[in-house]
Amino acid sequence: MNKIHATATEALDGLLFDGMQIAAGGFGLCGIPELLIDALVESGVKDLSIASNNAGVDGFGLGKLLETRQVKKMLSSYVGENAEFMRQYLAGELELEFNPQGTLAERMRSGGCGIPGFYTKTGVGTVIAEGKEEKEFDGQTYILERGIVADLAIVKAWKADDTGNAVFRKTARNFNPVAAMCGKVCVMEVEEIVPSGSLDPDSIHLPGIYVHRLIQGTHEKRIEQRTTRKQEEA
Amino acid sequence: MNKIHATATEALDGLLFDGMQIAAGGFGLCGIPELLIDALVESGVKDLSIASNNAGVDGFGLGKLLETRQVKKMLSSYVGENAEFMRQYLAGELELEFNPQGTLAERMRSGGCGIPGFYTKTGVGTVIAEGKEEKEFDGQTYILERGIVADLAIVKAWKADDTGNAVFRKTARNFNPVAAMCGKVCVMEVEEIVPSGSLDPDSIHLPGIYVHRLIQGTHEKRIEQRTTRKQEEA
Amino acid sequence: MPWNREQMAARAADELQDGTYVNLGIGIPTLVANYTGDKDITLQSENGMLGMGPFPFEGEEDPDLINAGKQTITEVDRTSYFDSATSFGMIRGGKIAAAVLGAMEVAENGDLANWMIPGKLVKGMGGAMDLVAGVGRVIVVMDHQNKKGESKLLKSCTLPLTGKGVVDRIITNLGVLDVVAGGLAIVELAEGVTEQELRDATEAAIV
Amino acid sequence: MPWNREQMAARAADELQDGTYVNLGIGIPTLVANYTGDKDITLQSENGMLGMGPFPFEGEEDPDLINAGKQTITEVDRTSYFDSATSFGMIRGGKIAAAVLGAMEVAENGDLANWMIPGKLVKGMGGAMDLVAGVGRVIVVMDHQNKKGESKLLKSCTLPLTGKGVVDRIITNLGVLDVVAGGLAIVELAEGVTEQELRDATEAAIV
Repeated sequence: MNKIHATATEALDGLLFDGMQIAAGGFGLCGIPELLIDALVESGVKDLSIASNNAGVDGFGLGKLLETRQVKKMLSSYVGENAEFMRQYLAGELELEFNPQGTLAERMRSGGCGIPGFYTKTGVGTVIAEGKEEKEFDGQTYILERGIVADLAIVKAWKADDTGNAVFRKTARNFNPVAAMCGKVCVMEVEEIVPSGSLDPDSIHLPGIYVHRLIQGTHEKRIEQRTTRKQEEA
Repeated sequence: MNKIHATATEALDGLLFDGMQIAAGGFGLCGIPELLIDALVESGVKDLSIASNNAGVDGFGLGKLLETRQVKKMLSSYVGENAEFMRQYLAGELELEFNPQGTLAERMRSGGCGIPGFYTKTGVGTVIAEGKEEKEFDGQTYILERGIVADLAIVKAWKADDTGNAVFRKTARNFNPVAAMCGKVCVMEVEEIVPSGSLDPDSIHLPGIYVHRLIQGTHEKRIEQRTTRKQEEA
Repeated sequence: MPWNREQMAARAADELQDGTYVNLGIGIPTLVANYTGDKDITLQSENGMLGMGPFPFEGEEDPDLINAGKQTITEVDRTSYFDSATSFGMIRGGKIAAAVLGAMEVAENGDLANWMIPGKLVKGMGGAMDLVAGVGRVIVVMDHQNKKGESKLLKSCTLPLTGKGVVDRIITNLGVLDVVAGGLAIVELAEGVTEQELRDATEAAIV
Repeated sequence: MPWNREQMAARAADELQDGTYVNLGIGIPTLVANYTGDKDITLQSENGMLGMGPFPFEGEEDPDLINAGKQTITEVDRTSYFDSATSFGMIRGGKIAAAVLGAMEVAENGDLANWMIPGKLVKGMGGAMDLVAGVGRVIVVMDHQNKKGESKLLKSCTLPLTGKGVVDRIITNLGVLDVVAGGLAIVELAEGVTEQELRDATEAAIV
């Protein structure tokens, strides 16, 4: 079971096609698959439909794929902080499907767990409910949301063993496990690959069964909003 | 935020009423809330409806509540290994609703996550589908299963900090996290309560938000099927 | 004198119950954390964390540790991390006792609009729709009127909704109001604000 | 000579692909693990574990470490543990490449019955319905005929179903058959078994 590849480009070999749907992990710029995004830019694959909570910033993260016009549609909950995104969207060059953040996360998990649809009260009575089936349970109205199954998942973890068992660090976990689950194929980048047996079996966040290909690399990990307090405030 | 109680009986104080629904963690006799089951027996609460993957064995685990006739209905996937259960069931003294194991687990998680219903292909075309709504997604048939919200969840973890952040050990995790999630109130028993700050925040299996009351105690941890190999086989 | 931002935040903090888990939105709601006093409150950050601490000291920022506003933060001794599906599972499942958030408009039936102004830049609802649909109690903190002096407490919202009939209590610079059958009920007036002043500043029906 | 239990298990092991995750049922399927040779197979135990090892040495049994048959087991170097919802999420989501399981009846359309005999003791389906509905490939291992000499490969099942049209391949003591359009197709005969012998022992249509 050799899941380890030398580079992001090699790890994506044979998996890409124009018009494909990709699920990407990360929240803002935290825990995003930087190396795989760069490899997607390099590949030139186009007309991508990307399910990702955010769309990166200008020039970093998924923003890079927007600049090269490789993205046809975004499925996100929040796309501020990205002028190029807004320009393309307002010019009608980019489709955008807003999903409430929790609905997006649950749609990914559901797709990965063989659940094609689930009911939620999130968005009932709002534009989010338009065109969706409504159903009453115990006198309350819910809407039907669909599971997402993506052609490819690109995710980033902190460490993984050589069988793909992965651990995330702090809030960089976010959408990564559920994005991994919903991919027909999942490629993961990590900061460190360790031998199997080095991770505590009780503390693995994402079992290797969800990870098909694995690369190790160096990450910029850019901070979007650097907020601090002064030492004397302590 | 004082969640710690001295005894199982004290931890259940004010939470019990006849005819209530209880979700219980554990698989077979592994990871079952032994102390809380004993306290339920002692309390005399009756006409219980219990969602639990199994029904214990004669004289241990949920089997104790069956002997005292406190159970009106079981919602389980597998109830072998329990002669008293079978006797009561065949005599019509006990209701039984079979749920496929994965459906039961997902029903508990869903109920805890505000999802009143989800679609699954498990059980399509079998007796499990009888009376349930069917729906097609992408040409395949699925059935609608309901989320479970229980009046009380009784679960067992390995360790918890004083705010209820809990970790489980090996396969004793099983249904415990999802049972905890689906309880309106959740009482947890652990082998050891540790000060907050002692558990790795990245390795907590069940955040304390799901745990309302907490007790520490000694567990028998009976083994149901002791299987071994001889040293020379190694 | 109407309340200022800090006073509104302090008043909102009074709403939070000891021993609960709460979610604070961006803006004035963020300030609420400074006024919880002796109460044992655990803050959720919906990107996957319970037990949110203050901003880090300079030089100690961790790119792997941010809040839902993408700001660098710290952890506390009870912190736990989890994935986004679990995070919104606890929100949707009603495990979060209260959310405190800002608003553009609130209607007398509890409708809330705080994510979108048609024709303007649309950034998205983020986790706001999940929060208002799921948490135990939705507390809105906002100015009573907009910059043009128009009431933000309306008979019905004009902007696209974040949630329908979801608001429980509104704390403005003029006072505190509850959403009840038939309209809004005055709970409290800011010091020096008269009931008439509040009524005059309110389009919504006050019962 | 028809295959014995060990030979059926060995033949079933041939079905498993290198580098995959599989679930083995109770009985003959459990024996399959002894015949996977050099292939890198990771075993799932649906009570919440990937990477199932052999039984423990005497004295090293751990009550917190059991398989889906409630037997004490051990972990291996790649083991991970998870809760039951996650476990069946990977089953239902098709992440488990194959399940090998026993059966009471298989019909020519792939229907499977292996959990209940009406009028007899009903123990429950456990995880069997989830497995047959979810995994990539369902491989049944069973005797071709029951103790009365009646075919267990039927035109249609008489017992309550575990799953409808779910079986991909059947390995019996007489040979290997696939579920195809119109019935079952013979893939292989056990050494010394003739096609006629297998046909004579089979009620299901063979195409």
